[in-house]
Amino acid sequence: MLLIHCPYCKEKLPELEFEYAGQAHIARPLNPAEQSDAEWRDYLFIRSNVRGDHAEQWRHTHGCGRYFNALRNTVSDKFIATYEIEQPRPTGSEEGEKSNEQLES
Amino acid sequence: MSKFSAVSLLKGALTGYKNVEPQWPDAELKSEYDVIIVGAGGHGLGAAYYLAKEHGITNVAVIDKGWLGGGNTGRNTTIIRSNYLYDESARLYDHAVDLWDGLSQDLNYNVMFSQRGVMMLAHNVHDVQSFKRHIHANRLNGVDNVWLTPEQAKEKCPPLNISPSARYPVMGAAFQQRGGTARHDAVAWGYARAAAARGVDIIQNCPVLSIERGPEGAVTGLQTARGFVKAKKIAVSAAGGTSVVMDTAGVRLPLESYPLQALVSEPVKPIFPQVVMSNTVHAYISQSDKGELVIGSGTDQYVSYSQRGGLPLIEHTLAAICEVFPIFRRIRMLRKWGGVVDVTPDRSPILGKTPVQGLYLNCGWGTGGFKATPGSAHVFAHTIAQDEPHPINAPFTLERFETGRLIDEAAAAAVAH
Amino acid sequence: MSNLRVDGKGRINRDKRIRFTFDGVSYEGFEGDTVASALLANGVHLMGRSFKYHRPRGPVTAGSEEPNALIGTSRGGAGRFEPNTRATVQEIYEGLTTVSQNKWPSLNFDVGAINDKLHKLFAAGFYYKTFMWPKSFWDKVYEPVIRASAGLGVSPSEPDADAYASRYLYAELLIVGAGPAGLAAALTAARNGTDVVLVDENRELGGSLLSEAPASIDGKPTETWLSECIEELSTLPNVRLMTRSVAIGYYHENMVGVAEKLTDHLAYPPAGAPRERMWRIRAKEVILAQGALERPLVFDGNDRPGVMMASAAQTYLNRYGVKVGTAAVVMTSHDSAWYAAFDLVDAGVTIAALVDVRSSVGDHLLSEAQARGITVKTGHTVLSVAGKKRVSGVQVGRVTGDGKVSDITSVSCDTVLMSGGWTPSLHLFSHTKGSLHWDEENEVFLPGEKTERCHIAGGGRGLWSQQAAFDDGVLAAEQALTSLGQTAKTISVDVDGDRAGSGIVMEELPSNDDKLLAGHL
Amino acid sequence: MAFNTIVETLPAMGRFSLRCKRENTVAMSKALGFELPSTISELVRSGNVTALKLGPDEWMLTCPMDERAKIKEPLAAVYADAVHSLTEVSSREVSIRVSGPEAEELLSTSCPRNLRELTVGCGVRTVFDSVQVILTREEQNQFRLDVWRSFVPHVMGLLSVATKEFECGL
Repeated sequence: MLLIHCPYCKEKLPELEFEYAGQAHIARPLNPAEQSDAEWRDYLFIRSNVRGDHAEQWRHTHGCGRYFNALRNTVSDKFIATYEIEQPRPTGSEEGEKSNEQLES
Repeated sequence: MSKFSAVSLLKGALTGYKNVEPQWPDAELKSEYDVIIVGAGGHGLGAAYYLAKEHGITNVAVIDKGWLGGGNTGRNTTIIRSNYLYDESARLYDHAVDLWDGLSQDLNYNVMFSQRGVMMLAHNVHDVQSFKRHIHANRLNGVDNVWLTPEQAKEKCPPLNISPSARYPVMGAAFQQRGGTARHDAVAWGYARAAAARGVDIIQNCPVLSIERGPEGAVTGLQTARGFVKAKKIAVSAAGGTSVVMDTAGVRLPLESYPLQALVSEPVKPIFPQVVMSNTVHAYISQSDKGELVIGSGTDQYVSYSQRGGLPLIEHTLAAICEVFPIFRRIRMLRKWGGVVDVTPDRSPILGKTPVQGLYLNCGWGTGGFKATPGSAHVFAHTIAQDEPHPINAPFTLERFETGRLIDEAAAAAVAH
Repeated sequence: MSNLRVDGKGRINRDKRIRFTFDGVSYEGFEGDTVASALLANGVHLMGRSFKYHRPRGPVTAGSEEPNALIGTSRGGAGRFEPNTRATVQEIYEGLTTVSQNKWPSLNFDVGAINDKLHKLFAAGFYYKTFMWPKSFWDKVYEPVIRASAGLGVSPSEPDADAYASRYLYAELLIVGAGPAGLAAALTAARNGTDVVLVDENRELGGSLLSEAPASIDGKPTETWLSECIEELSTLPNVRLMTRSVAIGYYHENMVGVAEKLTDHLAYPPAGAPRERMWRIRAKEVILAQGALERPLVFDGNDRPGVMMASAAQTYLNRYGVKVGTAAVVMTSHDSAWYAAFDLVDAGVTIAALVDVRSSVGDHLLSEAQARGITVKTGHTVLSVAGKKRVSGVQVGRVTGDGKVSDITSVSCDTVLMSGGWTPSLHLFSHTKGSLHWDEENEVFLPGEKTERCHIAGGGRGLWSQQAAFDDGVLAAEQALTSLGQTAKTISVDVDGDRAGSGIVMEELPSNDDKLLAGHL
Repeated sequence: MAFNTIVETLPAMGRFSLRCKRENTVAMSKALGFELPSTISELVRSGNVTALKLGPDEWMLTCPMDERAKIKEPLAAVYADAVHSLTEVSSREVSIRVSGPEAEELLSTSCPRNLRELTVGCGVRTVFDSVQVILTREEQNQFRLDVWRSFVPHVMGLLSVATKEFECGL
């Protein structure tokens, strides 16, 4: 059972309070009517399914109720960072350090 | 390669097994093949076998990063059935059941296909209506499937608790007699032996680093841990690892890889005659020919390649099994393990050509690929050999996620499948 | 029935006699006995039949690693039968009923044993190679027969009558295994005020100290040191001790599943008591101090009742006060079995021969053996075992330069004690997907890269002596405390009369019969 | 040691779910006459009214049944200027109190959280077995579970089984 840090509750809590909600940072097209079939396919179905660091959404369903984002390694299952829904995906070493702090706390 | 039979076994016994030969030779990787299949599971080995047997293509290699059958082929709960809802699926899975019957004789290797019947329990009104719809659809497609009352289900499977006051009351069941199980290792070994006998090279412990493409876009070969290998055609049949391999060819897929767990109990004398599945309580169970209760759980909620699942899911599955079969509560679990399953948005496989010339794809079987092994391998070999899909796998294209012609089997998929 | 109890030995309660049954026969044991120790005290070694060939089987170990002595148990009343229980783990209590498994019509006369005679037909994977023709026979004839012979014990047929409980628990430090390494780690952390949980699968804490006690610890008799240690731990408010508790799985983020047995040793469980409790323990740091398992040796007949691990015989003697036989042959490639032999001789067991495949061993071992009048055969090996349902003797020969055996003689005995050295117990560590690396020198797999916040201490790291295990436990606790941001005040535990040893690894003992393995695969 | 922890259901109380944007919390606080808590899990009491912050924009307000107007009326009065959602859920939930020396461990039979980290006077939404509950630590050895009415038999059943387990002393 994973332990997940909720960026809103600022606590590391058991997975049982959370629901996984798929790959993160997939923006809904602004003009749906102008989308080609291929673009719709990419939006709806194509996923990175990466073997490594994966940006994904979780919802703290049985807690604060909020959706948030997480960067997690899909080989080790370890969280590198969790962050609020509006924030961009962490990149670079500075973010890496910050996320490690979060893991330690 | 000598033929297996009772006579050869007796001869071996009398001569102290002095002349035991390996079941298949350990092949050296050549510099060029007509076809390379990535992934030495049942589907990949089977495709190699049918390429050689039915299409005369024998300059074939099957390459795996690990050992033969070490992925989902050796990790699944070996359930075979074909009672899927839609016409396309019914044809595909029933083609497999037809081939399962007779596979031992075809391969000269006993895969222990056991048509003991698969029962799917209905616990609520929705289940009843859904299963009855499946039964009617199956019959129209010539797939056997019958409705059982709780009493009839209990008669077939005595450990079942059909008390109306049970936590998960049994309101009936759909039953496919032609469904059952097979011995998963034997399937991989049998195909490997039969394919190798026809000249196929089986290369283990050789990770594929990338699929290489020429200036025209067509595949040229594979970069592997043992160097570059030329190939006119490359067929990827790598289950949970498919996205990663296909990404090197620039093909992104509608797949997500999830952990799936299963477990077995200590062996007990025969007590459980069928395969029983329950979508609602999230569990399925059968008894192996060795006596172990083989129990399938669901997928964990998050994508992962860790082959390591969580405890809550296992607890949930076992709690459900103990509710439905209360006599099993004192039986200890012997071991549990995890696999990586590649799941498509419509819970149906992708089986056919890709936008890249010479690159073929067999993936997206989710938690239910084992049952389809011979059928899938058979039509995949056809697709590779003819560069055209077999009519049976024609609907299972990658393009369907663009055209919208999905084959949504989420309801027929028991736990996920 | 012979009485094989040794006066003054063992940790059983001799004031409390307990009666239980095995295959309908009533036996007597003492409080603290397992089914296996009590049956062995009554001279019973035959406790089951093997899975495929129905060969007679007796216990080879004295613990949870037991592969052979599996029995069915029940306490009467519907819904309380359990198959495949290890006789070496199940404690006896008044009213316990046990039965042997996989035999028909009886354990002594089993029709299925015909398979053993035909073992050459039933080679590995034989069923994949036949039963294919005629095709219709598979469904109708072959498979029903194969299925009917499956399984070991019989399944319960009544709904379980008992209730079960579960609990979540958080701790700073979880220690799995309460042998020397685990206890040293627990003492170190506990005295520093760390919140500690110590779990052990046995009814008593102490691990190998209970069966291979050194002369003294910190100047006190081992028994005194151990009881003072447990007393100290159990009075500290920051320590939780859990016995009869098996760590069953190591999950993400240092969550360990622990199954605690609550009533399976009680004649009269309190009303409403759950039978077992499932703990989901989440610890910031985990120390795995699970010791090592003794390796069997491969020779013809090594599964005959009466053949067991040397350390098991030592455990039966020192924990349960039971001689596993009256005349034993010891077959070893490791020093540790010599000490087991010395303990047995001191308790009155005859060592008919101490056979060591190594051509030379330490002088101190030879002189201790000589002092006890043991016939030592270094550079020798056991070739085969005589006897059907119990060992009656062995064939011993000298290992020649070309790996063959000469000068073969027969030695009579009723017990064979074997030791092929030790394998670190790293099962839980492997659940974490931590890597293992091969240690060339000791020829064992040792823990490599870790994926969780865990530390391995003692036998798990290939440290065989008790002093080394104590020291390593302290070290592991210090590392864990540092990782927790606490400053550890170190402790030391001093062992006197430690029995450190070494050995070599034998894949298969030398033999003149190269077909030996092929037939039995 | 005898088991000495009591599990009891509490009389009905007034309950409201309040949702509003951050910029409107000042107006809400002003209307209610006390400062709404700003940190998730923080519980504020003013007279007979309590406010527990459950999420970034969510509070649970409670009061005696006959004082519900004290919450409803002032908030309704500021609605035009400070848009919010106030939903009365008084009859949706039942409160269960667990009090006594073993209260924390009794709850650990079904609650996966580390209850030691829940400080006195704080409350959180969490799960108890498979039921979503609001768990408040009223005193060191006193907890309150707010449970949706239809799940109460299940939660009380679990607690009574757990009580039996503790009473048997194993």
